[in-house]
Formats: sequence, C-alpha cells, structure tokens
Amino acid sequence: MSIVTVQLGQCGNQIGFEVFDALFSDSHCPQGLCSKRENEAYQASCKERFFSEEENGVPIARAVLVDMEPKVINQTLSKAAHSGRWKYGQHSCFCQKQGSGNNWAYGYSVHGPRHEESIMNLIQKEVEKCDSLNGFFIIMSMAGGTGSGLGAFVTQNLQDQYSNSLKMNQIIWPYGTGEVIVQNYNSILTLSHLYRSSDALLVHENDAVHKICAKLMNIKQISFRDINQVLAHQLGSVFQPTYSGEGSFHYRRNPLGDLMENLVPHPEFKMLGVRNIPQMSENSLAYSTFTWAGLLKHLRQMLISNAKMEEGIDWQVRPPLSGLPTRGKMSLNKEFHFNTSIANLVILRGKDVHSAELGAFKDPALYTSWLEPVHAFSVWKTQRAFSKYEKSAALVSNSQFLVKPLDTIVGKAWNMFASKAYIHQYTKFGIEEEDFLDSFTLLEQVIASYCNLGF
Amino acid sequence: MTQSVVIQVGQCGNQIGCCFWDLALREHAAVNQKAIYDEAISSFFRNVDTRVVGDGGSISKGKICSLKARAVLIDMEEGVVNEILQGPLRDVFDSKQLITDISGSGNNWAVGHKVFGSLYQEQILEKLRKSAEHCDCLQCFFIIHSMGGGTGSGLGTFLLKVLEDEFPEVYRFVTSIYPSGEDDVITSPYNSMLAMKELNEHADCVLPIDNQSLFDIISKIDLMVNSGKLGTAIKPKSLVTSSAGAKKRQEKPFDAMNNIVANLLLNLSSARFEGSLNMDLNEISMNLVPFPQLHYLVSSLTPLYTLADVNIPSRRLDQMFSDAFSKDHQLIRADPKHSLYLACALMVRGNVQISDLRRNIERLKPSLRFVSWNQEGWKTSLCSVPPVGHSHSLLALANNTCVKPTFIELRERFTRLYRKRAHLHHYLQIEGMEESCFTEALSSLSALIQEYNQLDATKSMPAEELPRLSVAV
Amino acid sequence: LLPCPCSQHTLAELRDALDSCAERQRQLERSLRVSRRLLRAWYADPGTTRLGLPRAVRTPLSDPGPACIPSPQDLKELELLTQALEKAVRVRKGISKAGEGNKAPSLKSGSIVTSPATRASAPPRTSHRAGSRASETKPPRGIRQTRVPTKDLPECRLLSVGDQACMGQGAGDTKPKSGLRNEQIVLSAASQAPEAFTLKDKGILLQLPEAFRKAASRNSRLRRNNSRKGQSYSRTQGLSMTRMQSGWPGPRLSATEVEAEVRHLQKACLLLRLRMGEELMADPQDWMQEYRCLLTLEELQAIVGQCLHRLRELCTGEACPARGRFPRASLPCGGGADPIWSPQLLLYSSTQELQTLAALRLRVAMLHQQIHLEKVLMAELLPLVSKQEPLGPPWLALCRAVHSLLCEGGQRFLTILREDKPAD
Amino acid sequence: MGRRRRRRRVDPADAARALPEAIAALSQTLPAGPSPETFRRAKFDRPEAAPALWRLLFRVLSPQLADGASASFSPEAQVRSVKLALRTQGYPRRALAQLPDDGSQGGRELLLALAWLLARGPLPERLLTQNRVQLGDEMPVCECEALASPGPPAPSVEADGCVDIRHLQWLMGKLRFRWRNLMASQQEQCALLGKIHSYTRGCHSDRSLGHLSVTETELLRDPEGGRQLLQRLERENARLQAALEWRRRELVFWRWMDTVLGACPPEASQPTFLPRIPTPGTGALEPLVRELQALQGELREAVEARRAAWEAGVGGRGPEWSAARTALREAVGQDLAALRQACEQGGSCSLAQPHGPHRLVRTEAGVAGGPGLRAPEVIEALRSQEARLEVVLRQLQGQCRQELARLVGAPPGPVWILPPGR
Repeated sequence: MSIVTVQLGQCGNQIGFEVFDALFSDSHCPQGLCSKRENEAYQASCKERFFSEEENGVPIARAVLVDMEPKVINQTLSKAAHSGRWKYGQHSCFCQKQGSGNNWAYGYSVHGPRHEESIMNLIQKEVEKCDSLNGFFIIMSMAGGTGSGLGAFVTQNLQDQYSNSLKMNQIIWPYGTGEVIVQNYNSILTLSHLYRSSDALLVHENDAVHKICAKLMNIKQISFRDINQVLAHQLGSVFQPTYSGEGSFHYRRNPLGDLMENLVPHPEFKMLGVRNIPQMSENSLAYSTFTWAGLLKHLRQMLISNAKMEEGIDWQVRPPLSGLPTRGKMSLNKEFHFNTSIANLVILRGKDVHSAELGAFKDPALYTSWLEPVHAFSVWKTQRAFSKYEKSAALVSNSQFLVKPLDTIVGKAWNMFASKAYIHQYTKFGIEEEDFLDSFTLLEQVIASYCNLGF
Repeated sequence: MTQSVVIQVGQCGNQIGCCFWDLALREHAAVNQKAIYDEAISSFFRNVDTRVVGDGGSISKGKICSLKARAVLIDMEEGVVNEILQGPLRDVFDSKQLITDISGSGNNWAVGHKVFGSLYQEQILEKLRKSAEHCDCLQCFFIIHSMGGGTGSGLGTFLLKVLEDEFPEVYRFVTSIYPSGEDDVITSPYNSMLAMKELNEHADCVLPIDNQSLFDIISKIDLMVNSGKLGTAIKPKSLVTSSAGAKKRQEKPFDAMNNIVANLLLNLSSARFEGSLNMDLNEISMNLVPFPQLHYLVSSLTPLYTLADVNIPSRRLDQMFSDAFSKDHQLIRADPKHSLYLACALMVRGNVQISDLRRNIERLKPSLRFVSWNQEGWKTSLCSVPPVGHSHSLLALANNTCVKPTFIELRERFTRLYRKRAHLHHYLQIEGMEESCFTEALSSLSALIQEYNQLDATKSMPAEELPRLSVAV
Repeated sequence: LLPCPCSQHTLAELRDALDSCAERQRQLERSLRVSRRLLRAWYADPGTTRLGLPRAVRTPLSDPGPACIPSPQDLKELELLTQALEKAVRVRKGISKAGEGNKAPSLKSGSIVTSPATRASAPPRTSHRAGSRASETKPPRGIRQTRVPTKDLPECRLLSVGDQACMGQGAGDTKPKSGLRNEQIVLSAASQAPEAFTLKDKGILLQLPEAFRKAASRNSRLRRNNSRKGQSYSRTQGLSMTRMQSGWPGPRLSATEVEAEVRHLQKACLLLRLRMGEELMADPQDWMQEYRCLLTLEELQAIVGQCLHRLRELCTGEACPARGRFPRASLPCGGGADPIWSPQLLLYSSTQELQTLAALRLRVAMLHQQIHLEKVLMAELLPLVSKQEPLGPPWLALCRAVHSLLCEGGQRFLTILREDKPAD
Repeated sequence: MGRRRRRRRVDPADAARALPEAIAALSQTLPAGPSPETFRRAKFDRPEAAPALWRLLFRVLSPQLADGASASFSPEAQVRSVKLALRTQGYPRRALAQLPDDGSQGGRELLLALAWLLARGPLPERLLTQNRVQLGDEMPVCECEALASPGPPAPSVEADGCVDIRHLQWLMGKLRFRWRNLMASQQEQCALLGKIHSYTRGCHSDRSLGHLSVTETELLRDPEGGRQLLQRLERENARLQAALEWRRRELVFWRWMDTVLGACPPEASQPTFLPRIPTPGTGALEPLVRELQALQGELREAVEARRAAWEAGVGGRGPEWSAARTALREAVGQDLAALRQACEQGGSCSLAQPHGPHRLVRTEAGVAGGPGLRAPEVIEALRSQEARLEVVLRQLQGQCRQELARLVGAPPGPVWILPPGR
C-alpha cells in the first residue's frame, strides 16, 4: 500500500525533500546487513510505499508539493533532480506568487478556498497512481502561514474527500522563541483544526532536534538542513518497512493503519512523538558498538524521563509503584518527572533483532490506568539495518511528553489574545475571536485530558 | 514571485531613490553573473526589449535586454529628476514614469497635499496603474519621502490614500525622513505633523529615519576609516555609506546618508533571494504590527563596514548582533534597549546559520524588555545571499516604544509654532485647509503617543499570568 | 470506572466487533496475498517487484513440444509455463534493451503479441472489447509505459491443430473464438524464437488441467444433488428424533441459538421501525391510500406483537426451536434450501463498479454494527448518567465520554468549562 | 423416503450390510471420521473407541480449524473444548460432562452426543459448507454473515471487572480504524480481482464465466499448489458423495442409535441444566424488549389516531367499498409478506432479495450477458439500505443527544462547549 505525501509551505517542502532522500538512501544503502533477497524485498516495500516508477527507471516520489510562493519549490525540485537518484513528478507541484505572510487566516481562508480545486486535483492524480492507497503524510510547520493555515485547510479537505484513508500530519513545532511572532496563534489554530480533521499528529520539536544536532551530531554551525536531516532520519526509522508480525518475513502492508490502531484510537489523544537511538555523526558511528539491551534501556529511560535524546537522561526517574496513589493528576506548575504513556510503539531494526528483550516496556506502571500494556504496547521489527546503524531503535509514543510545550503555547497565545494584540490581522481574513475561543477551548481540554491520565 | 514598485516623492525621496536603484543594480549584477532575467531581478526591474516601439516590450524570461526600474518618480520641481535623467541611471527610467512640475511646493504640506494632489491625482494614478500592470503579482509599494518639506510630505502622504483606495491588497511601506531639530525649514513641524496623521491612517508600515542619526553614523564611519588604523583593513566596497567605493567621497553631502537608507530597503526586501528561512514582505507587518496604528518600526543596520580579513570569528558575528541593538546604530535617535519592545525582527543575510541566530537571541534577550504579552516577540529570517561586499549582514526592525520621543519632540516643536499661529496663513489660504486639519493632526499624534505611554506603563507592572479557561474534567 | 456488569457487557460487545473485523481482515489479507503473488509473477520482475504496474509479458518458449498435447501432459506443460512466467520479465527486459527489430523474427511462426497494454491500443481479436476495456481501467498506465516492439504485427496468430492458417490476420473480430478455445491449441512446432504472450493467450493454450475440470464439474453436480437432498432431511429425522430424544428434556435453545435469535429479532425490529417510518412519512393522496396505510400500520403492529412474544419466550427460557425449522444458526445464510451449493453469478463490468459494490457492502455491514453498538451503549451508559450524583468530576467526565461515544460516534468530544472564570 | 424404506425392507441381505454402509458414509462425510468398527465398539463403550470419537467431536465442533491445526491441541484440551462446546449448545446429558478429561472413556456417551448433534440440524451439510473448496471469486450479496461475530463469544475471559469509560472510547476508536483498514484492503482486493479477471478473459472453458478466478489462475501458476487443490477437491467430492449416501441410508443409523440409547442408563428427565445464556445474550434481551415495546407503543398511537380519523371521515361506504377493502387487505398482506417472513425467519436474508455468495464475473459493459445478478442492481439496493441505516443511526444519536440534555438539565456552574459543527 502506498502513502501520498503532501508537502506544504517552506518548512514542509524542505523537510519533505530530506525525508524522501533519506528513505531512498537507506533503501539503497549497501550496508543493510542482510541477505540480497531480503534487501530486495525491503527495497520493493519501501518503493511501493513512497515511490512510483517511471519509464527510465528513476523513482518518483509519491508527493505533492504545495507552496504559495515559488522559491522553495523550485529549489526543492532542482535539488531532487540533481541528485539523479529520485525525483519529483513533473506535474506534482502547485505554487503561487505570494506567500501567506505568516498569517494562518490568510492560508486557511484565502489561499485555501481559492486554490482548493487545483490542489485537490493534484492530490487526486497522485492517489490514482497508487494501486492501493494507505493514507497521507501531510508535512507542515505550525508556526507559519502557508504550512499551518493551508495545511489545516487541505487536511480538512482530505478528510472530506478521502474519509476512509488515513491522515497523519507531520507537524514541526516551532522553537520556543524566535521564529515567528504570531507563532502561538498560528499554532493553536492549526492544532485545534487538525484535532478535528486528522487522525494523528506526529510532532517534531525544533528545539529538541536542534539540541540533537548540537549534542549528538556534534555540528557546530547548525543549519536548517542539518535539522531537517535528523528529522527525516527519525521519520525513516519509523516508516521504513518492518515485518508484518512476530515470526513473519512479509513486510508490513499497512504501516499507517497499524500504527494508528495501536496509538491513537482515542479522539482526545492524538499527539505522537518520536525518539530514536542511537543517533550520532557518521564519524563516531564507525567506532561504536551496541547491544539491544543497552539501547532499549536507554530508550525506555528516555521515554519515562521525557528526554528527547540519549544524552542528559535523568536516570533518577522511576515509574511509580503501581497501586500507590502517586499517579495522581499531573500538575503543570510543579516540576513533573515521570512521563506517563497512553500507548507506545517500538521499532527495532538490525542484527539479532529477535533477541531483543522488550519486557521493560510492558510494565503497567508506564501506562495510564485504563489501558493494559497488552493494548498499549506494540513492536515492529526487521532484520534489515537502518541507514548504516547496525542496530537501531525508534519509539513512537503517545504520552504526556507534549503537555508542557502545548501548555506553554496555549498560555502565551492566551496572554496575547487577552490583550487583543494581532487579532486584527486575523479578522481581516475572516478568523474571528470566536474561532480563537473555540481553539483555546479544545486545546485546554486536550491538555487537561493528558494531565488526567493517571486518574 | 512578487514585485514591488518604488514611489519616490520630492527631492529627498528622489535622491534616496537614486541611490537605491544604483545599489539594487549592483547587487543583482553581483548575484546574477549570467545576466539572465530571473525572478529575483524581476521584483524591482522589468526587462524590456527596447527595439519594440511602444510599451509592450516586456520580456519575462531569457537574457537581460534592458532593465527598467519599477518606479514612479514624482517631484514638483524638475531639478533632481532631471539630474537623474542625465546621470548614469538614465537608462533605467523612462519619461513615462515621471511626474514633475516646475513650481515646487514651497515647503508647504498643504500645497503638496491639496493643490498638487488634486491636480495630479489622475496622472499619478495613470502611471501607478501602468506600473502595476507590468507586475505579475504586485505585493508592495515602497514610498520614499521626507516629512519636513512640501512635496514629499504633502504629495507623498496624499498618495497613500490614493493607493489604499486603488490597490487595497498591496502593502504600503513608507520610508519617512524626519527632520532634525535644527532643520532649516521653518514650517517643517507643521508639515511633519500633518503628514503624521496620514501615515497613522493609511500606511501599513512606516520606517522612520532621521537625518541626524544618519549623519552621526557617517561621522562614526569617517572616524574609523580616517583613523588610519583601520583604513586599509576595511574591505573595499563594503561601506554602507558609499554606492561605489572607488568614487570620490562626499560628492554630494547627502549621498552617504542616502546610501544607508537604500541599503535598508534592499535588506528589507531580501526575500528576493533564496534562503533557508525566507521572510516575505507581507510577514513584516504581520509579525511586527500588533495593533493597526502602532506600525512604526525602528531600524538598524549592521555591520556598517566589513574588514578585509576574510576570517570572521564568531565574536565578530556576535558583535554584529550586539551592535544592532545599540543606540548608535539606530536610524532614528532612539534607544530601544531602554524602552519596551512590542516585537523585533532580525533579518540576516549571508553565511549565518540558524544556530548563530539562536545563540545571539538567547544572549541578548536578558538585556531587552518585551511587552508582557509578547515576551518572545522575535521574528527571524535567513537569506543566503549577502549584500555586495559583505559576507553577512543584519537588519533589525523593532516595534519599540523608543520612537515615542521623536513624536513627542515633533509635537513640542509643532505646539511652539502653532501656539503663535506662525505661518499658519500660508496653509489656511489653500483650498480645503482648515484649522481643524491642524487640531485633528495634533490629536491623532497625541493618541498615538498615548498608546505608547500606556504600553510603557506596563513596564513597571509585574508580569502576571492571566487566568485561563478552566476545564472541568 | 464503570460498574462491572456494564463494563463486561459493553467490553464483550466491542471486542466482538473488533474480532469480527480482524477476522475479516485476515481473510482479506490471505486472498490479497494470493492475488498479489499472481500479479507479481505475471508482470513484474521478481527482484524489484514492480507492484501494480501491468506490463506486457514476453517469454521464449524454447520448445513447445509436440503439436498435440494429450491431457496427461497438462501438468508438465504447466510447469513449463511457470518457469516461463518467472523468466518473463528478465527476457522482456532483454528484448527491450536489445532493440526492437532483432527479436521479432517469428512473424510467421505464430507469435502472439497482445498484452494488456497493446490490447488497449491495438485491439486483438475483438475490437469492440478493447475499446470498452480502455475506458474501464481508468488510467491506462500500461499504454504509456510499455512499448511493445511487435505492436504493429497482426495481433493474433494462433495456430490450431487442424488449421495451420493464420486465424487472426487483419481484423480479428471475424474469428470464431469459442471454437478455438475448445480445441487444443498450440504453437507451431516451427516456433523456436522468443515470443510474446499474455496470460490470456496462455490460458487459451493451457486450459485448466482436465482432471481439475472434471473434479470441479463433479463437485458442482454433487453440491446440487446434496442441496436437493438437504431439503428432505428434516422429515427423515422427524421420526427417529422424537424417539431419540424421548428420554431427554424437550429441545431447548442453546446459548448460541438464543443469541442468534436475539440478533435476528434486533434486525427485525430495525426493519419494522424503518417500515413504520416510511409509512408515517407517506402522504396519502386519497382515501384508498389512507386506508392502505392504516392497514399496513395495523399489520406492523401485529408483527411487532409476534416478535415480542417470541422475545418473551426467549427471556423465560421456554423457547423451543421455532416452528417447523431448525435453529437458524445451523446453516450459514439462512436455511438449507439456499443455493449456497452452487453459487450464482454476479456480473460486474468495471473495477470501479466492483469497488463501489464492495465498499457499499462493507459500509452497510459497518452501519449495522455501529447501530448495534450504539444501542448497546445507549442501554448501558445512559442509565449510568442518570444514576450518578450529578456535577461531581466523575459525573462530568462520564457525561463527556458518553456524549462523545453516543452522539459523535466516538470521533469528537465536548469540553466542559467552569463558569467561575470569565470565558474571555 | 417412504418408498426407499419399503425397498430396504424387501431386501434383508441389503439390510444386513446397510448399517456399516450408513455409518461408513457418515464417517466419510465428517472430518476425521473413524471406521464403522469404532462406532460398533463405542456402542459397547469400549475404551479403545473413545479417543477417535473425541477427536471426531472436536473436529465437528470446531469447524474453523484447518486440517493441521487440530493437531496442536492436546487430547486434554480437545476433551475440554468438546465438553464446553456441547454445554454452550445445550447438550443435556450430564454423564458426558463427568467423563475424565484424558479422553480414555466415553465411547457410548460420545456416540449419543454425535447423534444429538446430527439430529439437531443438517450437520454434514453445514460442515461441508463451512469448509468447502472455493473455486470462484465470490461475494455474498446479503449481509447475513457480514461482520457477524466469528463464532460463539468467548466466555468472558476478562476477570478484571470494571473498566474506565476511556477504555471503551479507545476500543471504539480502534474499531473505527479497523473499519477503515478493511475498506482499504477491500478496495485493493477489488482492484486486483478486476485485473486478474480482465487479464484472463477468454481463458475459462465455461463460457458463462469467461475468465479465470484467482484460485484457478493460481492453479495455473503453481502446479504443485494445483495438485493439492485438486486433491482437496477430490476429497471434498468424496465427502459430498458420502453425504448423499448417508442421506439415503441414515434411517438405518437412527434405528441403530435407538438401540444405543436403550443401552444407556437414562438420566433424570428433569431439565438438568438450562442452556447457559452468556452475558451478551441476557444483556441484549432487556433493551430489545424495551425497544420493541416502544415500537409497539408508537404504532398503537399512530394506528389509533388514524383509525379514529378514518372512521370519522370516510367510515361508512357502499358495497363496492367492502370489495375494495378486501383487495386492499390482500395487497397489504402481500406487501408485508416479505417483511413478515424476514421477521419470522432470518433478518434481511429472507427478504425477496437474492442472497448467499455469488461468483464474480466480469463482463463487458454493453453486453447483455447470460443469467446472473447485475452489479448495478445490487449497488442500488445497497445504496438505499445504506441511506436507511444512516437515518436510523442519526436518529439514535439525536435521541441520545436529547436524553443527555435532559439528564444534564441546565445545572448552574459548568458550561458545555460542544465541538463546533463543520
């Protein structure tokens, strides 16, 4: 089954490119550490998911590029074409001359309806190229205007037109400060609208990835490209093929469906985060060896202590003893330590993957009281190594990890809203105070629901 | 890609415009070595096939034939415009873009606004429409004018209303040159005051600049260059004050000052070139204007020159950021560091990465005060193409209460004159001018000052968390 | 927390629904695997598996064997075919690489050059078909992507045993198709060069093995007979069963049967309600219609009465297997008289039509399931809302969840704000 | 039947052979059926007959298990499973339940149980239907089996008792995803079927089919698999043949069974244990009663009002009216016959609609083909069914909304913010 990617705005297009590049490089990586036959099956599965093929054999990304100004799209297209390994479809992009100017309302209420038909037609063409459509990746930032506003609009349209297909929005969470001043407004509008129309929001925090670049990748002067590459790596580690089940050597056909069924069935809990291990620069990789036990021990501690990377994990954090009333309401004011999960998915790739012991992730104390680990935990595996890492593990988690950042964003936006600052920029394009209030209400509920997990 | 049209009004506006076009040409020539007409150039220039007679000769692709500035030149005296038409830039303009008169506005806002406004309205509109037709997607009008004189101030602000009615979707960015305290135009407080009301009501963004600050900056550079120590170390063609490094300095007194403004405009529109974090012009008002009236942005430009030494230690890079917030680098006499920030944009060009930007924001943040509801009011952009002669540069735009003193001073100077009703009759004799024009302008400015006062007052208040919506379960 | 009996019941119902979906999914996956494998073997390189792109298949049949293949050799021939199929794409690639001309020398030796792609553009045998096919497979990808070098040759050159003349020269629609099919058709023995074929042509060449065809037809004959017999069995048993069971208590319904009955009554109730709705909505034009409407409603009333009676029997545990029939759970799809033994045909004309049909079927099934769950949850949850002490946080939480489950299909949720704080 | 019986009586030599032949036929019909000798021994409760009969019953009672899968169950597990299955089906003899779990005993009891199962319904036919070798690509056109529970509900394994309602929400969400996944898989399956059908057009020797089914094509592709399929088909044919044979001879078996029953110690004729009705059953009864009662009430109201109106308006009419009345009555009777039948017999299945699995055949759009149901007709019917069900669902949800609003009332304090409508 295939996944159609919709890249929106500057951020979405830049990341989209890196994602496809990472997927392609990995599936053609000679260091897959597995049999030729296996490697071929892996490649075939990856290709079916993310690429279609043209006559001359160059794979074409199953992607639609959308931006409201041409620069980034032109850049992205030519970068892909120059790589010579894969490319974007000739007629798979849509751009206009003038961006949304960081105004969510402009993207959502002006660009959206104005270009609805053209964009949906492009998407439909891409969908028709798939023998079987699994769902959509919608890559967008939530701070800007085009990615966030138009992205929310397009997602809603996808929900209307392809109600049975799955929609996963890859959302880039802005830096806490310094990207866009109205980012908190744009963010709450984006999140609340996506909560209504998307199936899952896979969130990447710029701050966290930035730190990974600095601490794990040892990059001195970090560029957006570096950040996007780490991000693409994380996505690849989740969505490259894995076996469909324990003991099976067929590759999974329905990654989106399986993931969502396990992680986001509850309508109030749709936010997912990715963690991966190991993550390091290629130079250090050559001198490192790993054991599954070590990797998983770190990964688990990253989960429960809410660390985004393996460096600086707080090893003091322990799951609460089950049965004790310590798992009370999470308080936002007090520093909270233990990150309670709703559901987790661990993805293991590489050598001796069958020997990996995952019992530590099945501890009921890790999860909310109303889900048993048997419902809340799942594993995907493949023997094929990922992107030169002999062994690697990724964790997709629906947990409290985002409560704090979300609360911060809602709080800042609320502060600004209370002073009515910038509101005129939105009402100009039809987004009224009422809409803001709806968004605040929904997100306050989401925050409360995540906080109340232990109840 | 979008296009912008520059409207230069009055003597000052045209002089700055002249520098702007010179610099813009040089910038594109440096970036675009193959002389292909690309989208970046198209934002300020048309490519015209001169062999075609008439007006239909625009070429959208291919080799550059003949570049025409997307500009409308307006002056009610002929001098400056004629000079331009005889100068090296003459090919960039053609007569269809000019509107001139011979009588001048006599430093009287009312003459520029009321008399020439109604007289030339149709003609101006005609030229504007024409220039708009040449655009694929017109995004912004850059209006350059002075506040103190008659034509720039009067006709320039008259234009704003015309533009607003005719092109409501197109942004109006106004570069306004404010008179210094010891201005030689006696009526400049009247003119500025009357113009302020129009700016308040009809501009999307105003970049106030004052001559004194420009002059101070020049003096500082002069000092550096001539001190001998640095003279040879400064990279040629890297001064923000000169349009051509080889040219003999200070041919005209205002050239250097005008060059600074021209640089400001070029950096403001750096979205012409690619970058990893573009900042389109429409993002400026979106991010920096929290309330419709508070659209005055204090700007600063760093570095003012670049050393010939190619190795830029990051300390030097960090210095660029520090300078941008210092009093000495502001293009208006203001001290943003000791006032209240409503919002701040950093537009970086050249070889600078997001991590440099973030490091400096983190470093500088503690020394700056932001309004309570916008504690993280930063907007940033990264453009990979640096200005000519530089490896990197920074334009800082601040919506900061530090503009208030300029306005207060203007009000004081106005009140001093107005109390004596000096020279009032020159204005009142013009048809359509009444005393109420003055009082309304005064109250408009006072209201603006009041808004800044209120914001300043929050500085001393403790930041409190507002009660949020409270969810029951 | 929900009280136990309620938890158990709702949980069981939901799990039931989940299991049935999972089961259906498993069945689908199984048959999908087979279909995919088939198509892959057909037109894709097994190495890089170009899934989903129909490609022309060309293969060399090195030695097609004697002209007349007796049926015992069918299996051997089939083995050959399989090998050929596996080689197919490799060879095809070789051909397209080697250029178009040098690999098509077999012009006179019975090459069959149709392919899904070329058939669409250059209709084989029956031209009217090709046209409609082109329109039914919506994006005719094959056309764009496959260049079949021998496209311009006469489309079909089947050589039958009795007739060595070329059959398909020029216009193919004159050819007696069925006649060909029923004969043993083989390639001319002279054919040594690589040739192209499609599965269709293979199919004609290599019919289903005779043993299999015999077994299949015997199977359907037997099923028909059995189905006829099946109708009379109850009488046969009638006698002995009474004796058999004389020592035992009267026949009672088993739990599964009770459940089946209940499910059936639920469906009946739904049907009745629908019919009632239609009747009440109707706008009678004259007194005849009005009277008819009245009669219908009365009749419905009577049927509801019967259903209720039956249900009460079930409740008290006194229900016997329904009059004159065996528990309906005993046979899938209703009674034994159904033609399950030899399936009837369902004709469709395009993939899209088939997809619509299947999607609707599934949608209807889902709606049934959803309505059922809705009723179960209504019955279990609404009383809880009324029972609990209002306004406490648990009650509010319950209300929220119940609202989401019952009113929003579990998709959306409401928020309850405390009013003590200003809303804006 | 009567005729046949007479014939048997006429030929005593036949009768002597008849019993073993009947049992042999039965045995061959059933999966893993033992020899007639085993049956004979079982009658005398010989222990050596027991294991084979336990196995037989296990296979009969768990038809969904494939041939190989039953081997994975230990004999003890098989015995327990048989006991449980019989109990849920309401098998009344206690003696069976008391047999040891090791499967070493109980030949005669098992024989009785088998007979009981045979007597309850067309067991061989059911088994043959459930596991039949499917050659064509089939699609049922009715909803009888769609998404029905795959088997008897597992007796509630969940011992944990109470759950949080969020868990229910979780499961409901899961169900929604499964629906969507099913939808996607089904679409893919249809696309593939469509391809295979069109690629194999003209390959089938049966002209009414025209093309091959997946199974048939697979047979071509994979001769080894084809051989296995053929074997299965032949096995099934043998079983079908045996089933016919069994039907012809079963009377002899039943007579013999009478003697078996006679040899058994009779059990107390009291209903020793009622069928155990699992919780979902009882739970579903109560609301259904209420629902039907509500329906009855609504109907009564509607009827009363209309009858009164009718009698006030057009009450007395001439003789021509009474004829029309009778005609109308008949018409309504006919009109509702299908509905009545459906309510009495088997849900929507027995409506006049076609049902059961149909073999999919791809035809040309314009060609008037032979016999068979046409997809557009079925689509049409499904569409209207879909629309009706959607109305019902919306009504139910609306009802819930009202009910909730009523229960919640307008309490002072919290404000309810509904999700904004789109």
